[in-house]
Amino acid sequence: MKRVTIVTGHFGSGKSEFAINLALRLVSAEAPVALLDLDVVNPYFRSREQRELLERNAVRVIGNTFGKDVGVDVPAISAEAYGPLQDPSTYAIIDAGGDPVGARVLGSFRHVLPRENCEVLCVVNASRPETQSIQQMRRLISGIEGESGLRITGLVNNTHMLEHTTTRELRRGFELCREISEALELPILYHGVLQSLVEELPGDWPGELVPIAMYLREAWMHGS
Amino acid sequence: MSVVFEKTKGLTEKEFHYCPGCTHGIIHRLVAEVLEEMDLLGDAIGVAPVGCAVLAYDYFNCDMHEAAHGRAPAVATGVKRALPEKTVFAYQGDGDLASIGTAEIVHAAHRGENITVIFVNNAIYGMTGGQMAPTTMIGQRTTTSPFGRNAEQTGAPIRIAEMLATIEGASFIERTSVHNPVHIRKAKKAIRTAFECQQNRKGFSMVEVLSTCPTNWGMSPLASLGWVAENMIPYYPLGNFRNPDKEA
Amino acid sequence: MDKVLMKGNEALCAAAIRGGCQFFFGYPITPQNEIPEYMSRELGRAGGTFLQAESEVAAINMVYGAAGAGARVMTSSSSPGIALKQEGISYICGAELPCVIVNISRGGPGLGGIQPSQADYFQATRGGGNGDYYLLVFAPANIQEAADLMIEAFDLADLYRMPVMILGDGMLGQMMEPVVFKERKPRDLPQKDWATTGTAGKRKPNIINSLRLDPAELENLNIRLQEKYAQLKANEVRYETHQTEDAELVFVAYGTSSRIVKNAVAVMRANGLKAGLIRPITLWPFPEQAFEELPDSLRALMSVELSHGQMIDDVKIAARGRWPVGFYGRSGGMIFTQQEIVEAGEKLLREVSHVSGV
Amino acid sequence: MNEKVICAGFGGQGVMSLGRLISYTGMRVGMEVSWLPSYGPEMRGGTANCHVIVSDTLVGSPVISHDATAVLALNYPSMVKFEHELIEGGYMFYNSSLIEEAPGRKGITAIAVPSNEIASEVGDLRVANMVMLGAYIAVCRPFTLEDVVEALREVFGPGKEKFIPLNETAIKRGIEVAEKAAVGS
Repeated sequence: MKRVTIVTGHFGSGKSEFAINLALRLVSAEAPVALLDLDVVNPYFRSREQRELLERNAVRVIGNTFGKDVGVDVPAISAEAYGPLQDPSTYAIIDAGGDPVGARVLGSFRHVLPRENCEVLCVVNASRPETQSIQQMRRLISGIEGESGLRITGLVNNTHMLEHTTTRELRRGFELCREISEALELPILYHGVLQSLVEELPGDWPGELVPIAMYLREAWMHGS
Repeated sequence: MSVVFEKTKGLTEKEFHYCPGCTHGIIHRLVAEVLEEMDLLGDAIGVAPVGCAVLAYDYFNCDMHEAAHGRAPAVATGVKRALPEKTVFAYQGDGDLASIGTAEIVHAAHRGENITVIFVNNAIYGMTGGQMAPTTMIGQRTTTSPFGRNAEQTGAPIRIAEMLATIEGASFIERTSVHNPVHIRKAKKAIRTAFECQQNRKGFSMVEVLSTCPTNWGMSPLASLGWVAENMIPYYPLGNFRNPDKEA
Repeated sequence: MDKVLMKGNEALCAAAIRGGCQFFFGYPITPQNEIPEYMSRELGRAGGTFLQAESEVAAINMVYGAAGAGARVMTSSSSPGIALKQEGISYICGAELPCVIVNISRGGPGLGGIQPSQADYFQATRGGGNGDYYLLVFAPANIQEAADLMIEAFDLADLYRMPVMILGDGMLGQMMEPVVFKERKPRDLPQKDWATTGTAGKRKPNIINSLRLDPAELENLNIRLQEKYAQLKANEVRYETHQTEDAELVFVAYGTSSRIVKNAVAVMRANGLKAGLIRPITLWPFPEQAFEELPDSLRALMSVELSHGQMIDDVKIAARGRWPVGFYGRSGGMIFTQQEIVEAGEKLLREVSHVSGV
Repeated sequence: MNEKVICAGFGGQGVMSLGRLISYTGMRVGMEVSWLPSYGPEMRGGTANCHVIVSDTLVGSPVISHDATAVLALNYPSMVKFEHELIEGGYMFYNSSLIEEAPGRKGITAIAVPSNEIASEVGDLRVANMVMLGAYIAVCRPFTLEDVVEALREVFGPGKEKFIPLNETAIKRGIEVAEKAAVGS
């Protein structure tokens, strides 16, 4: 795994949930792990809301400078964010804001990213209306690349319907990712899969499975 | 041991929340230093805007009054009328002053309201996540001008200093920038002159300060400073547009 | 002090100055223009400052600034103008500042018309702007009462650190009646040690603010506001009851319309019908107590308003299902006659008898 | 006593100050009074009117609605507009200098007052309203000439005292006309 992993994607693709799970999964590794929440676009469902959980699990969280993680609609990205990016001994996961718009903030950190040791992921949720076709995904990826000044280096099939997700959605997501992968010559690096579905997936898909626990949705949001 | 640098007493101990490379911090410091040097901190009442500087009341070490979006000049008017002997200033961004609060700023100037306004122009809405401001440059991409600002649709960037300079009640109007040390010094001088104007009851004074937004511009702090010099200054020329001493 | 004949709008101003008003910020709108006109003439002479703002929005924000600086300050307007002021009113409530707001209301919605109307009841009694707050709302029914309430309004605003609204209508503002200005009773009021008057290097900075990013802190503010509102409900509720002791039908009406209803009550009594009136003087807090004192003879309540029924909601809440609640109203500046009220009241009593099989 | 008077005319005829003077005089002699003007567009040209109530008990509604005891109409549209506001037996004082036909409403007493002519005779058209006031107090007798003149003296103050004789003359001429008309009817 590269030292810096940047998680981008469409708003609602599940970037933040994926970033949190990826960070928690990395903790067992030798090096310290930091999660940089650079989402300045969306004031709700940000990964820094889970600061307590993450820090309990030894993930350092860098959000804004207020020390309060909810309800602040000022971008206020902490200069502390430079630390993990420039420290060769730390794993850093960046949760960027959704869409090309959210990715723009990456531009202000581009100059300190370790070029050779940096993965830029695009999270794909084929259940979202704006990211169901190869055309839509091409537009999204080129938008993110244009705004951030970074090239996407890999795909994450994170296709889901929240807790209603079945293997059907995951298969559709996989098909879409394979199309994108062929068209843009990008590897499929991860599958974000609800823990309950991990056993049901075929074993021959390229990429790693990242079991997803849903941390950002409160208990009362589940079920309908 | 001699003190070579001391933080101004015009600022509180509170750490700024601003993003790396944002020049709000510099501008806060300039205002605070001027207030301290002129011995006005005990007499000053500042009015904070809605925008990235919404928490300015936590940073300035004087009485502070938070205003609704765009209304800082009206709130400052209320304070100044109630306390004409005190020094009253408003600190506003471009969304606040040049968009939702145009009526308030124009009429504060028009009345010759004896207040000082620090106007921070960074060509974008920072707080709400990088939307287009009236001061956004042509072609500049923002979250609400995703294809670049287009003059046919949204007009050309508004030049506030020039506009306010046409108003009789405006006494001192200057545009400055803080993209390098030379200009930072000039900006401070302008801010000082603006407060002197208020002390001498000359009427309305405003200093426009060109500023950066690395986060929403998507640039490194250094590139942002360059962008101010290369893109903003040619369109927003620096200099004085109104000065009571020169006219006399 | 001698009796003088004054327009309601002028009497409000003269009373405001007696009540200690130092600053007035406003913007012209009919039918309250006599207020800024009077203040522009008289407030300066009384040592205060009048300023015509560029808009209602600016005016209320000037009020916010001056109130924050510790001054006694007021504004006035009429319905659409009060709608514009809601932004500032909400901030003033959030920052817990005192001020006085006059609404000489007119017909709506929208630009509406300039004739008297009571269609701003909801706006006045439900806060009006964003957030969980109320104003202390007085609804005088005549000019003497308007003057008396206005003289007290600034003290009450200071005491509770909140805006006090005087809700009148075009008729109250425009008509003349004799008025006697009474001396203001001195009250013990708290020091304004929170005001932004400059630290003079002697204290920590004061901050006037309504932004609270920490949800817990914001909730605490709201809890404190609710405690204040509970105090108002305990101490400041005012109302008049008129011939309710043996009434079978009690009308509920405030301000201008209560006067017409009072005439109607007299006519009904002359015809042998036992009618009465509850007249809320504070619209918020609503005088629910008045309904606890109603006699066993009561068969129905009727809310009478120059609108299509806003206060009736509060009347129903106060009635708690004990009596049927009827309604009569006109709107748009149309004013009902006492005869219309008499007929509506008689009709309601007939319906109630029918339903109950009497 | 419960006088409910509508004063009406076109802008500039002094109907508002006529009404104000009636209520002011009423207040001075210890009556309860109210004065309610028409306001808004109406006051900017076209007809103007005000409702005046002078009563020995507290005034309830300041609005006069089909229960006017007297109408003082200085022009034709006002007479037509307000004759139906009168009670049975109410009084319509109309400015016969400008109104050719008598009111059509039955059951009321109509009193023709050539206000403009008389005002011109006494030297100023602007006191036509005072002529009307004279006619009204002569017939309805809410208060005396002296009460009105005292009230005028207060309203005018020392600065305008010189106008009192003119106004008083106009009121007196109004009283004479009305008394003659009453004798004649």
